[in-house]
Amino acid sequence: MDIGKDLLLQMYRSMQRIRQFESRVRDLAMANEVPGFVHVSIGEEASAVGICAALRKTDRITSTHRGHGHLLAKGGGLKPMMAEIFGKRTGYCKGKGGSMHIVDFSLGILGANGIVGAGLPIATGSALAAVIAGRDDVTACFFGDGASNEGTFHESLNLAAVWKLPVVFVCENNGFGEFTPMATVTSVKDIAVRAQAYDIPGHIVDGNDVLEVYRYASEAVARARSGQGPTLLECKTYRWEGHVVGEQAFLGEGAYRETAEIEAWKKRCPILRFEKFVLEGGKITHGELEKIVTETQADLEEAVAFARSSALPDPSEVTDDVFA
Amino acid sequence: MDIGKDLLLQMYRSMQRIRQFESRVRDLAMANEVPGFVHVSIGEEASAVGICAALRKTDRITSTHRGHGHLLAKGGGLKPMMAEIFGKRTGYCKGKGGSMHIVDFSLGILGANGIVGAGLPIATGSALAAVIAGRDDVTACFFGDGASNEGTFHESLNLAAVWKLPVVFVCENNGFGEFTPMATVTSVKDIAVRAQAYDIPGHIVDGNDVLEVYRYASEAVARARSGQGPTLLECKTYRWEGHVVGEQAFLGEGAYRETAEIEAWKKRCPILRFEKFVLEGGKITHGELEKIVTETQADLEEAVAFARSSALPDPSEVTDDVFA
Amino acid sequence: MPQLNYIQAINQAIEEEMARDPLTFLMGEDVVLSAFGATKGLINKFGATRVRNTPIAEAGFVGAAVGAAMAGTRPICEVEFASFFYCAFDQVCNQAAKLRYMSGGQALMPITFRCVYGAMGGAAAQHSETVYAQFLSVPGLKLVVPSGPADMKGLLKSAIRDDNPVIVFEHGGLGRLKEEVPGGDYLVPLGKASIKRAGKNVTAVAIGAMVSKTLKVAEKLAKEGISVEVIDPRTLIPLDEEAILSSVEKTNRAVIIDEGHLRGGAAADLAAIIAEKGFDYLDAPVKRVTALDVPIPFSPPLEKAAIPDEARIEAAIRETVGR
Amino acid sequence: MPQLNYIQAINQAIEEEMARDPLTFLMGEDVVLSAFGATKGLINKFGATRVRNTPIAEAGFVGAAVGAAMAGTRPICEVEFASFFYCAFDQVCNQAAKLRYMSGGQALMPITFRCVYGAMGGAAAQHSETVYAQFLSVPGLKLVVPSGPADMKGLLKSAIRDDNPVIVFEHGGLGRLKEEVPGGDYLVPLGKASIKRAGKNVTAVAIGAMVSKTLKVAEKLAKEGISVEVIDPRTLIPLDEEAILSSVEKTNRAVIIDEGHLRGGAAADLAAIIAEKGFDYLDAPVKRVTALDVPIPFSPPLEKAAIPDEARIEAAIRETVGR
Ligand SMILES: Cc1ncc(C[n+]2csc(CCOP(=O)(O)OP(=O)(O)O)c2C)c(N)n1
Ligand SMILES: Cc1ncc(C[n+]2csc(CCOP(=O)(O)OP(=O)(O)O)c2C)c(N)n1
Ligand SMILES: [Mg+2]
Ligand SMILES: [Mg+2]
Repeated sequence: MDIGKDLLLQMYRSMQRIRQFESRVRDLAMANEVPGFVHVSIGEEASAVGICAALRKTDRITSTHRGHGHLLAKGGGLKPMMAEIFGKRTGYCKGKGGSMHIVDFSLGILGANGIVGAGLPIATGSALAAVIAGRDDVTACFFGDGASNEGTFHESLNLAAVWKLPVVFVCENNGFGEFTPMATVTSVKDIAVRAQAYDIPGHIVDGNDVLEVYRYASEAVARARSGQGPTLLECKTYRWEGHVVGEQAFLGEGAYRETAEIEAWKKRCPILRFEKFVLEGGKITHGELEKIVTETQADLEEAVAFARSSALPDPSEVTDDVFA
Repeated sequence: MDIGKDLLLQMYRSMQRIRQFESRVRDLAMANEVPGFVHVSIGEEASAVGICAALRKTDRITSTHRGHGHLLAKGGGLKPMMAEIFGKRTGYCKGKGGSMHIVDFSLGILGANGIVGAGLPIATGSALAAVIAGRDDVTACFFGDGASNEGTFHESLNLAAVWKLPVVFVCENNGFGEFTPMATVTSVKDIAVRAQAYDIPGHIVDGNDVLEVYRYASEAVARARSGQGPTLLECKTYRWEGHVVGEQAFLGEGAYRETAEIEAWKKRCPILRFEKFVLEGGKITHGELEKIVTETQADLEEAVAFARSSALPDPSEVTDDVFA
Repeated sequence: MPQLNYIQAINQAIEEEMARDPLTFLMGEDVVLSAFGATKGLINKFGATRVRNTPIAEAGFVGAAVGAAMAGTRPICEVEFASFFYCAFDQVCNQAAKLRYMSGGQALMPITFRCVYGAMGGAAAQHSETVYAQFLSVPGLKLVVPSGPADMKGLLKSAIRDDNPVIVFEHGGLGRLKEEVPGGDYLVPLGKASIKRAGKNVTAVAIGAMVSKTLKVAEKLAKEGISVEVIDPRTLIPLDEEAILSSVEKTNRAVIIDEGHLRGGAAADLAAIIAEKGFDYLDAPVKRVTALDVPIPFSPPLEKAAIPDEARIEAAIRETVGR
Repeated sequence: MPQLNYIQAINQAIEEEMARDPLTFLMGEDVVLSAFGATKGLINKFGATRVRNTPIAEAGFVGAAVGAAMAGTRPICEVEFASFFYCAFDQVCNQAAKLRYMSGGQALMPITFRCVYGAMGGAAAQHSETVYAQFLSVPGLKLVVPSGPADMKGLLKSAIRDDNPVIVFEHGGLGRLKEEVPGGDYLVPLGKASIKRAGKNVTAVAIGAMVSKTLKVAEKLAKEGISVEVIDPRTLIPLDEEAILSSVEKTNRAVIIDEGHLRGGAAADLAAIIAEKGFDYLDAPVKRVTALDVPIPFSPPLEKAAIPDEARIEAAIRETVGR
């Protein structure tokens, strides 16, 4: 499958937006400039971007507590996202949701979710809605290796399989659920194997290779759109940062994984790999990449400034939007 | 594996007790002599008996809403069971539980359960207790094909697998959940396949052949007892009666399955097959079988008389046993 | 007007609303054949795409209803027995109820949940709970407890048209209760109580299946000149506080009759409201007639002892009027 | 006496009870490293058999705790955040709570559930609920809401020794609260309220994290001669009605302060009891200071507006005393 230059540039910009956004949010959280629990996805950019690159605007996604990357990859705006994380009225959710609950219906982003495994039935229902409404929109469902042990994983994949719903289940296997190594709580080495329990395709994907993710995603999305039902994709990846920003304060350094392991994965950085690929292939020039990096930095600065200068919600807004 | 005569006779008696007990309970329910929802397991005797024959007294079982057979096979008494189904004070649960909630702790019967899939985590925990207490007791967990679509199935098998717990998961696949054919709501043809999602052994078993069930059960129980972890057994069987006694009244006859299908399965009656096997093999005489049949009939008459003549609970007992 | 029973009223309401809006669909366990009959025959009118038997997987299909609602359709999701909601509590309490608010008002959540609740004779503890009390403290949900066929039709139709998650509780013992039910577009608004019987000595607020029991008691006491005003809130959220309080202002006495439990139940919630906002009206404490605080037992004499009967309702009203 | 904080008190109570009974064990998500620190280090003392990290599968491991308890062990089962109980509601409400009763008293259910609850600053709606109100109407459960380190130790130890399912609610905002905690076998019985401050003008019944806030307000009002009696029920089930009612008999006024919601909350439950059994004592309506009936919002000013603060507590007490 040949991937055009525009798409390559778009993927790169998308990964840069995520990397820079997450790094900045981490720093802001460490500096206590943003409240609440913050989970960042640095190192996992390729799966979010590779999957969403295979989707169109009317397609939908569900995300997780570690959702900034997914949302940005589906087109989420830096400003309303940053403002929401700051708890400002100009945020996507008017400050009511925060980092774990960002939603943008206009982009088909049904939302990050604070409950592990909660996105799977919601994505399944979103796919069901497409069938009911007679549309060919596809829903992509992001979740983690830890979530794959929740009952909702089982119930959702079975339901989507028997009803042949247009959904792509994307397990981002970063090897840990909080501070617990996946192997100690998961009975299989590869989550993709579990597809067999639903008689649907399951694939192990290099989650740090955005192009491989994109190829598998395109196939799964086409399958779903043409009414052949769900696919389970397992993107093997790794989170460079802690489970939650600031965990070192109460766990100490290296409490549950070796620095060497982290360093090894950093060598497999999805962004560096992509740069190497496109530069060696002569597809894209160094200057073009540079331009994207600096443009993104500027955009991010704007977003932070926007968030900082935005007003906090007025206490009187606390009772708005409980009911339609 | 050679099965001794005593065990064969015991298996036959056990199947007879179930068949006769269930038939009688059905008639009593049709005659409105017993209250509540009654689910009988006529036609499914071989799985209950084959599994429990491989267990010892200190081993434990969890059962379902269709649990009479399992409880009888584990040694449940005809009298206290019948009395409970009648709602009498002399019943196993003093009339508080009824058909769907019979328990006998002294026999390791942790209970029938009115919630589909609820037994799986309980059985898993029962197996965990053996590990904590340093005992080698095994727990067998009965559940249906419908229950295999519940999240508790997934969470329990994963947990039992990662902790290598001494539990045997027994799916009695009778082809239906209530009035819904299994194939229309289940993404796999064979539930046993789902064992692959937990990297544990999974076997398809002829659930109407008590000896085959016994052989698979013995292997799975030995495996569990020796610390090698759980096994999933799928016993293919069929329920001759409706999901709930009296369903014809509101569904009409043949609402969701063909009489021909029922007749075909009756030809595969587990009791007739067993009789044919032991008689042809000359292992047991016709007289010996006859004796068991008539003795069981007498025991059952006694049980019904006992239940009928027992007192109903006094209303004042309603507040007993909420807390220890 | 045609006589319909409680189940037929449900069936008619769903049929009318599904005919009205092609984005409305029905899902749940065995909704095609329908054990209780509420959805019988709908498959023939609306086909397999809009009438779906689900696997036995409450979290999965209730969560799917949430996703389907957010994605622009209007699910009617049946959870056979109210206590099976326990298997999908996250989907109802953390997702359906909260996502609109958490998204700053972006999400619409037009889901109607239906379930059978209450003691219906030997169904035992896991099939006899009322459960609505456990949804009362979950902001974002609407709770509907119809006491008869006409209210059922009008309230269920309003629930299906509502853009919020609404849970409709159908009492398992009322199935055959018959009354005249208006045909066609008969809507009962959510949040309006119904005065089932006017009276002046005491206000009896009765919920769901307790309404008919309380009316019988009121009938009996009337003969002795004790005039009982029987109010059916019909919806617990939103609650028609005004109707209840103005009745208490008139009678100066209140009794709550609910099949739920005493501690933490709907009766406690209503009693607290009356005792606070109606404090100056009250000449007697607000009595509660509820189920005993035990799991609902199986054996008939025990079940009867556990849930409110006419004798207990009568005694409570007499005691309250007597003070 | 040594000073311990709330978290250290939990750790000490569990360590002492696990040392005391070899059939006691600990399970939950990340209990080995322990994000909040409550179970830190226990793995080193008791080993991997008795200190178990579970998969993220609440229904599975909570249900396993139920089975383990029925089979003769004594699980201490941690559910990180109270709202994650929604993923295991059947196991708690239909199984743990009911199996003893349904089995006619055969089953013992010695489980201690632990969870963090309440608003702790920007955790948002799915991580800030109080949840205990939803267990109040489930007969068979005991509910413990300790307001400080000493009570935490004594109540948690009693909970672990109790043969019934007990849910202990640990407020996420109290972690660093320090006080003197008796060493060794310090037990606080379940069902005994604690008068945190004696007073005569009004009874303030405060739950969990609301106790310290209410004490501050009482302190302030004392300077103006308004004498507030602050009662901490400590356990909602069993409830020390007598302590609460005799205080109200003395003060003739009551205010309930709870972080849960107004509709269907614990405050409604307590208010209904006081209003009924204390009717003749009351000179003013029982006021409730609770969270607003909205999902708990993320943004600090909104969260602050949603949950009770000292200003609202003070206003409610003044209003009640002023009547
Ligand atoms: C139902 C539920 N249980 C537990 C938690 C606490 N929790 C938040 S994130 C997390 C780990 C999730 O692991 P995984 O699914 O692999 O996602 P990752 O954090 O690795 O991206 C846990 C246990 C939760 N939010 N919801
Ligand atoms: C959680 C839950 N959902 C639904 C039900 C209603 N129900 C009772 S039995 C049953 C069918 C169960 O099917 P299966 O597991 O195959 O067992 P079988 O009845 O065939 O023996 C259903 C849906 C229930 N009791 N519990
Ligand atoms: Mg992970
Ligand atoms: Mg079946």
